[in-house]
Amino acid sequence: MTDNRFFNRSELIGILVLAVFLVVVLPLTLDVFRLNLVAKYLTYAFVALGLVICWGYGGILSLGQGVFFGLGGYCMAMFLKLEASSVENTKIQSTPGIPDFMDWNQITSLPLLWQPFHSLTFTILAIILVPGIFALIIGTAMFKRRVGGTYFAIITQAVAAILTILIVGQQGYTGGINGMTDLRTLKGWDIRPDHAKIVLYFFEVGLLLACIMIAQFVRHSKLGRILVAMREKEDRVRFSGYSVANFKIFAFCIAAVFAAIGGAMFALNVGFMSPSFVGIVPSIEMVIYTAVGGRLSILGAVYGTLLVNFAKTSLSESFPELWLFGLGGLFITVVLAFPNGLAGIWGDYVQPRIDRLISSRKPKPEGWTDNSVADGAPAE
Amino acid sequence: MLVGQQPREFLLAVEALTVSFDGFKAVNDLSFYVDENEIRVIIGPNGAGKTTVLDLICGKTRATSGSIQFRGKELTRMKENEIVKTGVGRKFQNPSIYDDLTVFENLEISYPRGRSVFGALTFTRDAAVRDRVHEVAEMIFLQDRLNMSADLLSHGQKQWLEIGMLLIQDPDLLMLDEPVAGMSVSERAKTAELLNRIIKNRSVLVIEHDMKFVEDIAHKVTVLHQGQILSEGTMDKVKNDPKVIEVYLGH
Amino acid sequence: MSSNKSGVLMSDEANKGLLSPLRRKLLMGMAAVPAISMLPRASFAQTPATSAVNTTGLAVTDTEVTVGILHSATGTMAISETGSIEAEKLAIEQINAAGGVLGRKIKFIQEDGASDWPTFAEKAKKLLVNDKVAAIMGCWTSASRKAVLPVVEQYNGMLYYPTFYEGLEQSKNVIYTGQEATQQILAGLDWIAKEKGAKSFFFIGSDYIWPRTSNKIARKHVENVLKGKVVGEEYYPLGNTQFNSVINKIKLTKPDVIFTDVVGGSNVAFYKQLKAAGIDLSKQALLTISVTEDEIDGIGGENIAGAYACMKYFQSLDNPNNKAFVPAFKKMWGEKTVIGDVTQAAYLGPWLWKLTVEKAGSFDVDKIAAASPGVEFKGAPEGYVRIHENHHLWSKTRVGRAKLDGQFELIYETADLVEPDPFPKGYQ
Amino acid sequence: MFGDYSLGDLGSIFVMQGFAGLILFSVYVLMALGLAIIFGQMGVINMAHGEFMILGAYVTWMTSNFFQTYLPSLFSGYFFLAMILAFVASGALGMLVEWVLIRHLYKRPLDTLLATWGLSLMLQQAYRSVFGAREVGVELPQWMLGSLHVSDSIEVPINGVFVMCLTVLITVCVAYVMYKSRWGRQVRAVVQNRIMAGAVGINTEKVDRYTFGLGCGIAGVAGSAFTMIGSTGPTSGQLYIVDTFLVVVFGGAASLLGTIASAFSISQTQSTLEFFMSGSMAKVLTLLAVVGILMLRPQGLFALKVRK
Repeated sequence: MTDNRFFNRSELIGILVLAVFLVVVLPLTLDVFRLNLVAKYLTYAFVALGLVICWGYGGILSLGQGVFFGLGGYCMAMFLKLEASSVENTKIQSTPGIPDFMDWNQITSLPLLWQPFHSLTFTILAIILVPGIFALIIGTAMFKRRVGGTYFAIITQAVAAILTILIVGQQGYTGGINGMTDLRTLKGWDIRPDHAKIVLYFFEVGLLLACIMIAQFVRHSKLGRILVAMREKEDRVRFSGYSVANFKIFAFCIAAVFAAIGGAMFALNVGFMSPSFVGIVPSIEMVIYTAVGGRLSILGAVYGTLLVNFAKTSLSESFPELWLFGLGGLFITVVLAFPNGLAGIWGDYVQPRIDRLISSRKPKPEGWTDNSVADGAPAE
Repeated sequence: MLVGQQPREFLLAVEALTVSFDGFKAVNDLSFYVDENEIRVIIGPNGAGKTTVLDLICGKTRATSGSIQFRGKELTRMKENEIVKTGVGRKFQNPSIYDDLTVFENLEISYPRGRSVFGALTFTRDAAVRDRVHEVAEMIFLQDRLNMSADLLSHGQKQWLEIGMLLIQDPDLLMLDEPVAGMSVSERAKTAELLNRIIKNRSVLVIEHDMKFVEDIAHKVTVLHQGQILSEGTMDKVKNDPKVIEVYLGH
Repeated sequence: MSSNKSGVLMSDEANKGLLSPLRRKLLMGMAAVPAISMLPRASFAQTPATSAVNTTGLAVTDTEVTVGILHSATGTMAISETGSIEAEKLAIEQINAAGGVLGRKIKFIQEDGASDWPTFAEKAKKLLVNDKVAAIMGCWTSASRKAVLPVVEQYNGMLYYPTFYEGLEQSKNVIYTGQEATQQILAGLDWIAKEKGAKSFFFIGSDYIWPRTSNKIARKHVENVLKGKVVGEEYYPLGNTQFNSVINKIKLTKPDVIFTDVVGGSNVAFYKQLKAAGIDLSKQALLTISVTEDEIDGIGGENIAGAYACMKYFQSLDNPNNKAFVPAFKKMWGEKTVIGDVTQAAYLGPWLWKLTVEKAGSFDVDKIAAASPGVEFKGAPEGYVRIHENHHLWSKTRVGRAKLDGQFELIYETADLVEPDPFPKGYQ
Repeated sequence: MFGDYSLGDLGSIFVMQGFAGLILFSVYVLMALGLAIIFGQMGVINMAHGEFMILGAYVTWMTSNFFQTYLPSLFSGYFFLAMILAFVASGALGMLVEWVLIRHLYKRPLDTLLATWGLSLMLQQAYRSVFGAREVGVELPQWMLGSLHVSDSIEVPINGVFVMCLTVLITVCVAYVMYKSRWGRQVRAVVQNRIMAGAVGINTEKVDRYTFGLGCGIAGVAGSAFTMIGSTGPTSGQLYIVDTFLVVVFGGAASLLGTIASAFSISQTQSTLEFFMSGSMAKVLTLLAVVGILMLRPQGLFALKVRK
């Protein structure tokens, strides 16, 4: 039996290939600048990963993942900003020791909400819990009342709009539309130089692989199968004795937490956080990363994110005025022609050829790749 | 508390049940009682409210007024999944199975363990689960199709699979909505055999149009018409009830 | 990472395609620019060795020097930033036609910030790290500048930033060619208070840092210096298109002056609705610090005629520099193009950089930063400008009245250059 | 805050404020009508709705330029022609989009969201390439500018009245088409049961295409009307999209009456709040209220109660 609670054999190969690609191939072939770009892209991969569980498996399309990305990112950024706003660094201000944007907005002491973010432990907990609890509240309110599908998508979109206006409007506390810029050190360790970027990159890849394992675990658990079942026949699941709402809330929360981790890593890697990630446009773009990778494919989410972002960067470098056509076209093509994205193309065209190549050399029993045979039930 | 005083008498007691959709009363002041181990068939013309009654019992539709007591518990205020946990299982009219999962996984999901979020995460496919799934699969004639994706099954096999999914829950009250509709003659015979086997030790509420089938299995028949009971009793009794004949053959 | 020559060559290659049709068009236009002769001119003979003028590995060869242009060509800000891109390209072509910088032609690499602040930071980093550009002409919104600032400081780049902005900032690595808030606002308020005898002011702005900071400074000035009263202060989200409620409040409070810093598309809605509500700008004084000729293009002259704008440059300025600049700009970008305050400030960027490089005799950023204070540009379309110790410009404040044809009529200008004061005492 | 003002002032301000609310209401209804048809009747989430509106605005701009150059004597009436052209242009583009894109996605409503988002990006870039990145100013005929002088303190903006009249007219037309005409019955038949409608001889493909075209055409007219009060640029359409969807969803997707009621309540809430607090906070509170109510009542204000 090649299977366990995390992956079957072919998935293991896939994860290893991805790990080698991220840990060995990219760092060897890219300079630090490009590697840091990859690190930035990978922060979106966390969001895409969450969307695979929430949207791909659970069928819940959230157009507000930017909210959670933003909450995670802002929690991290608040900690970093406080560290960067030491009395020494800010002596030019009328109130030294508070973040610069507060000073510009006539705030003379650190707001209560900010106080606990002096502690890294609290910050890390907040990165997980704030978005998690927020998702729990939204999810409970919506799913217990059976709001689903398009309605859920539109309401999450409105939540993203509300949060953006709030962040922009409360600029004394949030940095407004500028966001929190000029983040410098983490516990005294400068996050800006190249060697720090490399360390952060590997740390992030490690976190991403950990999240992939969590996603794999969820997928291979009965909960993963219930999510699929729910997407198809919600009533049947309900009348098999499950509280459908609870499962949806779980999927939504885990997606939110993944997004928040991505946001926190973004703040670390890029050195700032701004409301432009919270809004509707980035949230929808994050959905498209998932769609391009294949909404049912955990690894596809990572590849999809990388592919779209590489395309975006290189298109906008060579044809700055045309990349929207490319991006728009990509959306349409994927939805129309490849609803299962890269993973679908792989599964439909590439995998069968590889299988044929292998099986022509050494025949395998039917269905050995099928994860559902895990129980060792007699095959036909 | 009228109903509370006769708890042990009936498995299911439906009293003064009414539901209206924008003024239209699909079920109107309906009362009936089902005994332990009784097989009750509900018949009636289209639009009589048969499916709505099942919807009301399993919580899919909320009653406007009235009560449904199951083993003394009031179902009208419970959530669907709680109703299932008290021992009510329901099969839908169209086969309602998970096409993207295998037969094994379909049955496994209905296995009554690990129904909470945490439980589902930590659920292990142990020997007890496997044995039970194989046992049920054999009962529903699908033991050699366990690893097949469910969407490849024939219509009849899908119906059986759904019945199997209920069996694995081991409910005290089994509600079946047209279990033999759309089946071939041989499948129909096999289904009757299946039903006769599984109705032992539990009560069954069946909606069915096939009179031959009804005669085969029913202990008692309830005839619904326009959301109300037209007639109730043994098959012989209702077959000769002039009101029933009027409804079925009249006009 | 230290040499990265191949990267530079590649970007040069990529650039040729972009540049050549443009250059052809431009050179034709250049012939008709007599004013070029008045512009400071580099001597062709003097081409110092690259090793002497470039000690930090910037993209400087014996014949060329590369700079970056970083603005939004896409997204919501493209509306505003297009003019800056155009002005910078014009300045670069004129400088090249006049012999370049230290005998080297300027090549530019254009990057799209896509109206997205992180993208600005990413592209700035790319320009500095990968392309090793000698300077960046770019950014428009405060937010994009705030995003780019840590990058140019970390990688020691030079940014020429064109927009009038809220102040509260000063960096070795930035030259601010637009006005900071006090330069833009105070003289205008003084003028309108004196001219109209204005005592009560109603502030309305878009909800972000620049309008809020500007209004804060304006409020202090109105209350402490002019001894007037602010009867209302309202903010609307960026992109808001419904202003009827605030217009009603204006009608209720009957201020002597409406003071606005609404930006972008909201402007169009605001002035159209103001006009429709029967507020006649020839009777009701309105002073804006956010509407330039660019915005009027969208608003429509008939909707805003009579309003006062407080800027440092208007397309209609009557001086020899501007008389040469406007036709050159139109020749390059089309007869219908208009030139606003920021467009002019963007035009200053490449020129000031060239002059500073020549003063310093080097492309090195540290030397440029040190040489910048005191650099004068006599050919500026707005007139004479000079770089202050704090890397902002000395420039005049002007008040213009909007006309039906979308141009401003110069009403008032300060007698002297106004000193830039990004951290104004008593206004914080 | 009212202490300083006379009773007469206050009275006229309330009148004006009520009128401001009515204008906002008209704007919301105009925005939402097209979407109510497309989303409410067809279940398609058209994220490019704003771009269809902006197409109408650009058509108006072109018409105005044409009249200024070639027919200056008829300029005062160009707006009516412009609206018709806007309807035709947006409607035709809508039908094309339906044929190329949407018809493949009827069974996947969430995917229409992604595809139309892609479409909206492409349209934005197309506008930018064709019309330039700058906003264009649409010149209006003189009679549409200015206001009607009712009393010294009450002025009624003419373009506001115009938008209101237009809203009423279009709403009546849509109501007639959807509820009284034979074609409207066909649309509703297709919505309720596509297969059955096909079986009784309704050309469902044609009905879909024209319905989508109608929705987009109305968006075009709305865009044309908005040149009077808003800006016209490549990305202006995005400003409207969240508001529009919320109005439709809040009203209960399949109900025209619901859309109107929801536009009314949202606009009145917002314009009242705006009077007491800053525009930003008013917007936040209004959106929060809408989201909150939708959480309590997910089916929206008006929804048909049906047995599923």
